[in-house]
Amino acid sequence: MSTPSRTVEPRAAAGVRTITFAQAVNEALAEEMRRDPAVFILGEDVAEAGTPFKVLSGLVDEFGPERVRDTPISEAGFAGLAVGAAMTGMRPVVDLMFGDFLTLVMDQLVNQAAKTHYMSGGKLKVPMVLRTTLGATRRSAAQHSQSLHAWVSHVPGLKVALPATPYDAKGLMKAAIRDDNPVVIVEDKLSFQDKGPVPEGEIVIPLGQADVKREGTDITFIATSSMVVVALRAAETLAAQGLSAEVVDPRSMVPLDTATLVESAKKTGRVVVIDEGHQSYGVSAELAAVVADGAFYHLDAPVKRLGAMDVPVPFSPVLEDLTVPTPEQLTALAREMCGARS
Amino acid sequence: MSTPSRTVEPRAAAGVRTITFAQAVNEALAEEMRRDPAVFILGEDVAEAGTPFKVLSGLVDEFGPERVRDTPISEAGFAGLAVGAAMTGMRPVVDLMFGDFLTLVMDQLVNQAAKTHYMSGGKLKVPMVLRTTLGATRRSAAQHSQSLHAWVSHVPGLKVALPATPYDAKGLMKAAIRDDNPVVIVEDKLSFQDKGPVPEGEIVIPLGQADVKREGTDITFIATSSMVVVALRAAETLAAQGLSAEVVDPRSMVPLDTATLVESAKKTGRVVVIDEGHQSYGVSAELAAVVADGAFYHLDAPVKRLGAMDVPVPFSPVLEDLTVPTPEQLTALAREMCGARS
Amino acid sequence: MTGRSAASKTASKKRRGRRAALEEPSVDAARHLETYRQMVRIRVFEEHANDLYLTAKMPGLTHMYAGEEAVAVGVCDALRRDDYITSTHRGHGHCIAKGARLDLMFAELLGKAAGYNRGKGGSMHIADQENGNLGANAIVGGSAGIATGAALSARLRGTDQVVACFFGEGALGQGLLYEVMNMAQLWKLPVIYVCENNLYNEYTHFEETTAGTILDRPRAFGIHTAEVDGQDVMAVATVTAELVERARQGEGPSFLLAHTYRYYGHHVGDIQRDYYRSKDEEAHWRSERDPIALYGAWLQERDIATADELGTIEAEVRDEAEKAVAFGLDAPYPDEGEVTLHVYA
Amino acid sequence: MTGRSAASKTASKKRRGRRAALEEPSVDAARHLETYRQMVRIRVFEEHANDLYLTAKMPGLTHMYAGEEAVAVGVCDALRRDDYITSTHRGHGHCIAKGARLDLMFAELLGKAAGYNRGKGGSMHIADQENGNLGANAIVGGSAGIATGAALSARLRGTDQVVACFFGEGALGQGLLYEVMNMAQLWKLPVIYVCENNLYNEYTHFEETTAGTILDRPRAFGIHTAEVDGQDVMAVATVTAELVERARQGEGPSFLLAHTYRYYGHHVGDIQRDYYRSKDEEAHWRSERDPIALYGAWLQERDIATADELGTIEAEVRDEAEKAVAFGLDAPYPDEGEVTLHVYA
Ligand SMILES: Cc1ncc(C[n+]2csc(CCOP(=O)(O)OP(=O)(O)O)c2C)c(N)n1
Ligand SMILES: Cc1ncc(C[n+]2csc(CCOP(=O)(O)OP(=O)(O)O)c2C)c(N)n1
Ligand SMILES: [Mg+2]
Ligand SMILES: [Mg+2]
Repeated sequence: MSTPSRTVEPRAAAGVRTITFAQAVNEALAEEMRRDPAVFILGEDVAEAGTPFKVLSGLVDEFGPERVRDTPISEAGFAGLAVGAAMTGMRPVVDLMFGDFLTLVMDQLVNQAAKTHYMSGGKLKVPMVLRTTLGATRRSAAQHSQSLHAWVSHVPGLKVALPATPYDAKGLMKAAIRDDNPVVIVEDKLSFQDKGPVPEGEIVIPLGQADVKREGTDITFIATSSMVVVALRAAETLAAQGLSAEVVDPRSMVPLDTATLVESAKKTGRVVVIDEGHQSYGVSAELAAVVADGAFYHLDAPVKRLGAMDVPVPFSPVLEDLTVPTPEQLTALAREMCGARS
Repeated sequence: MSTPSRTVEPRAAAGVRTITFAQAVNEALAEEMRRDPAVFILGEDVAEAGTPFKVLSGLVDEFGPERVRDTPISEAGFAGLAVGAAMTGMRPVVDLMFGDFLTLVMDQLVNQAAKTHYMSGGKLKVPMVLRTTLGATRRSAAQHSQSLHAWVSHVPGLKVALPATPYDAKGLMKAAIRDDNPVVIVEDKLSFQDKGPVPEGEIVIPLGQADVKREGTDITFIATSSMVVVALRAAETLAAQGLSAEVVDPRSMVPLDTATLVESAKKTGRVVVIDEGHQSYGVSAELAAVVADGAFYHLDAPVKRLGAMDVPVPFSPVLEDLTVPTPEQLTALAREMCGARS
Repeated sequence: MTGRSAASKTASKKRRGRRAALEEPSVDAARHLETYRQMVRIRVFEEHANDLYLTAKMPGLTHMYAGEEAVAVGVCDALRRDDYITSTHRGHGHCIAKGARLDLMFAELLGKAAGYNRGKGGSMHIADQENGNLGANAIVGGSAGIATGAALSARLRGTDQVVACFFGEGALGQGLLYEVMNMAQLWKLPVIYVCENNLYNEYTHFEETTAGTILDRPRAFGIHTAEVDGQDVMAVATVTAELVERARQGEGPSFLLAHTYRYYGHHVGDIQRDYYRSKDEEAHWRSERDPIALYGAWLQERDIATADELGTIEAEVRDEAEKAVAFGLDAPYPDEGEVTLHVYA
Repeated sequence: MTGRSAASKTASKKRRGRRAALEEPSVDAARHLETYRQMVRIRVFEEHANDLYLTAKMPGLTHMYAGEEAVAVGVCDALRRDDYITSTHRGHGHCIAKGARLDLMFAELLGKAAGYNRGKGGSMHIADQENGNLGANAIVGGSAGIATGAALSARLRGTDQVVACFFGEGALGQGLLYEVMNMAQLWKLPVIYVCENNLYNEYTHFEETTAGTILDRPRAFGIHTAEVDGQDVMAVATVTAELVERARQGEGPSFLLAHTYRYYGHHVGDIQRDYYRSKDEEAHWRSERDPIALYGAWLQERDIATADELGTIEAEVRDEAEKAVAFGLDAPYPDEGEVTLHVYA
């Protein structure tokens, strides 16, 4: 079984360039750092190295090592520094190399950043962004492949965005940096080289707006992050077989655009939620529960979920590829739900 | 609004004593430590102080300070020690004073303990227990009141148990200690003085068996931990009003006894899931999604959830009490779902 | 292990040298009396807090600072209003010392809307942004990152603000502290780590939880250290002034170890405590090492204040505190609608 | 900051003293050759691993230990088979030094069912329980707790096992290390923290991330320390033997700082690296400080082995490695059903 290629269909138009996901993130950061001197980046090997994923390449040249700041390998420590800096007038962007390292920053993120505004009765605020990654099938094994966005989505006081395209990556990052709250942005590490159309100039996508990535009438795919492309591919296959799938990308888990999800579910009557987090107790559960409740009287079939298998991510490619939902699985499930026989 | 009293209806019988939740936990630990010299406890102030909740009082007198070991205030550190000790022949029980401190041990628990057996291809195992707490309305504010069991439930390789009664507390603890996997046991800190019937002698409750705490026919309440007593109270009120509610306690989130939940849902056709974690992206989402899927063709109403509000836990009693589901809210919701007008 | 008496002697010598050099005795006297008043305010505040708890008027529980007053007051004496502090679960003293009002504090401890945090934080999260108090913290060591980040922020914003990070010796068990001390020293950040060694981590003596020598820990990162008798407010103020000056000059972080003692239990409910510390030990500290009594005697010795004047200060403080308690008790609770307010800015 | 050459001299002196005292030269010679072979096995293993990556036969990426062989081999030389080690993302050397087979290792790196972890762990999680290797770890510093816990376990079980905890100097940034060193010293646990200072945390020189002096960090907890030339396998073995002896005698933990260098990039894909370290520096270490060449010369100087004998060892190792690679390449992948196996014991 092979990993699907990750390029989202460009929706080209005048004044629109095709750039990579990495470039989109880089542009967003550069633009915001130019606009607001309070914005700075800190993390491991963010400066000269531009991160191991090279997403930040060049920023240190423009903004210098004070604002693109290499840290020791101290995730809890520099996340904590970001909280304090944010409380006192700065807008730090924390670079957390792998989403698996969320384990190390949970106290600073959850007990400190997320609660400060509320606990202080609205007096203090923590405008920081934490950028990190999700996604398996990179042969990075169990400690470098997790998709742990469910944890942070469960924490009131945090906002959580999951861009799936270069366009969304840029627009959500800029919104996150301008937001007065701690925002976690989780990027699919396999998508950094994916290309997509991004208009010149300012793009700010408000957190909490779902995006209908493809319209359809027979079934709704609610897909997050890396699974948006899987859903689009499945939708294409299904279209060729006469079934019309709608692909809705919530884009942020918190705030969640419940209305758009439920509306699509009501329209099609059938829903699959696809997400790369482990299926059990993952965000797919919340999305499914919200839709099953909100569209109850319109559903023709139970809401189904496709998450990553409930297993640590295995190293061996033959096993790893089994753990992540594929367009083939989604296609088969959708056909079954629509009563089509293969 | 007042906190419901927490004593679960005793189901008295011959040879059955009435003891507190704390005593039940203490007995389970003492019995297992007597049975197996590999079992030992480590954590902050577990020895002479017997923990701030006094649950472990007396154990150090019987087993000595090597096996009931006071640690520095180093949650990540001693959780890590437990992983290493468990990999090499011991069966540590880690005492994590407040569930809010899960933030500090996530790396050891998730990246190390949970994955070691799988990553090693079955060669190494990590038979450890991590005991911690959940629950608000103790006026302990935002960093000492969280119910974060959703996080650990999302992690393959961990088992997660949530005892709601002294009986379950004893039986699940003993099962957890004998389990060859890392098991997280989350106890409601407000229940330690609650009393309930516990038979003399050996009780081992297999992880993964739900318990029908009350039978009923009109509606199912799937309730966890602190919310079991809320569900039972609501069921009583409803009974007086002619509505028969069934209360099902899954007892462990992982493994989850899906069959029992779905069966009850099919029988009653109406389900409310009640849990003290924040509602969004909480375990209530998974339980609701599982039931909405499994019992789809039998449901007369959408599956509803009552979780804690999606707000950091406020200190002020008048605000804090609003954040946790109450019997009154549940009663009202159930009546509405059953078409009864108040 | 503590080397307390040696440190105390050195600090006292230094203090005499410096204070003697002050030029305007009248200004100096007023400042001394203000320092005295601040310590008394903390002491009296804690008496009321304890009382409110024991009479079941205060929700939850709280950790008393009584006995440790000289540390908070001495440190904050050396800070400007726009300097920052971060505080702990035992945070009333820090909050008062940094300039807070007692009435808004009681209101907070009682969960009232008039409180510093609108009742949403309570004792363990009390914050006072206007006076630079970034907040108490219920996670042991939890504010070490925040303090260090505030220091980084001061540098990035180009101010000369300094940050004092208070924590108990129990926080030496938290790895976070070492992570941030390393960065503070690498980047020469203006932060002073103030370790209040009151001998106990909850119910365990710190020697059972602390290997090696405390000051060797910051020193391992190259951080400048100082040690002080935490019952001697002038000694604390003097040494802190030096550390603040270093920080403002860009010479980087420092670590101040203050030897002190808490009079009450770990929290208000910790009443039977002979199993972990003796009544004799408590009595010794209260009778021989009380920071307010010591300072009062010192002020009288040097004719800076008479017993009467000190008595007047105490009476004024008692009056202030009683009114503050009454204010807190009378103040309304927050509206129910506040529960969903301030989750997001 | 490193004091490397001084340490190296002292260690060399000690080593000569001790080795000279060995009684059975033939046994000793055999052991020397075995030590040499182990270093060569690591070197050749890494050459193949690099090659497998560059020819796209190996999935993922991997971190090469070449250049650092004397540390793993020297340390493990002083350990018994039933002693434990914990390892890092750069773990092939530790695994081989502790006694692993190359064929099962290649199988693991290639994701095959015959691998040490049935293909489920890969390079970053390779473990070999039978030889006491509790596993590589992809979380920097992540095994410090495990190692210390294994040491606690040894004590609780009443054995005299010792644990060596390998980590790079980058792990000094992780707070966990300080938390567990404190407990190790408080409880006198038989664990040796082996810090492999290869100068770089990924792409950043350790001096940019490490304030103060490395050895002052363990010393701050009262932990016994030693420093060694990590390119001198005999020096490493000798000093480790002393630390192991202390640990077995119940004298507690120690910290060994070994100065070393990695020849390849941070990982196999890190090829353009002049922006963070110079080609001259690399060339210097390879030509002047190669642990295998140094040891080979030393063995010849003292007539323990001839150049031919060493050549034969290398040839044998090359043969072993080639067969091991072939074994790994030929071995079958795990069955699909394995994906859900071993989630729970
Ligand atoms: C991370 C964390 N672990 C444990 C606790 C529980 N706890 C609260 S105060 C305390 C003792 C703190 O001792 P110390 O730092 O010396 O401060 P002191 O209470 O003596 O002022 C503990 C263990 C906590 N609040 N946070
Ligand atoms: C907790 C954590 N943070 C970051 C990383 C990414 N990372 C992998 S290796 C490495 C550098 C480690 O440097 P060092 O400890 O000196 O070991 P070396 O690679 O030099 O052997 C980093 C930052 C990680 N794996 N784990
Ligand atoms: Mg203390
Ligand atoms: Mg290194």
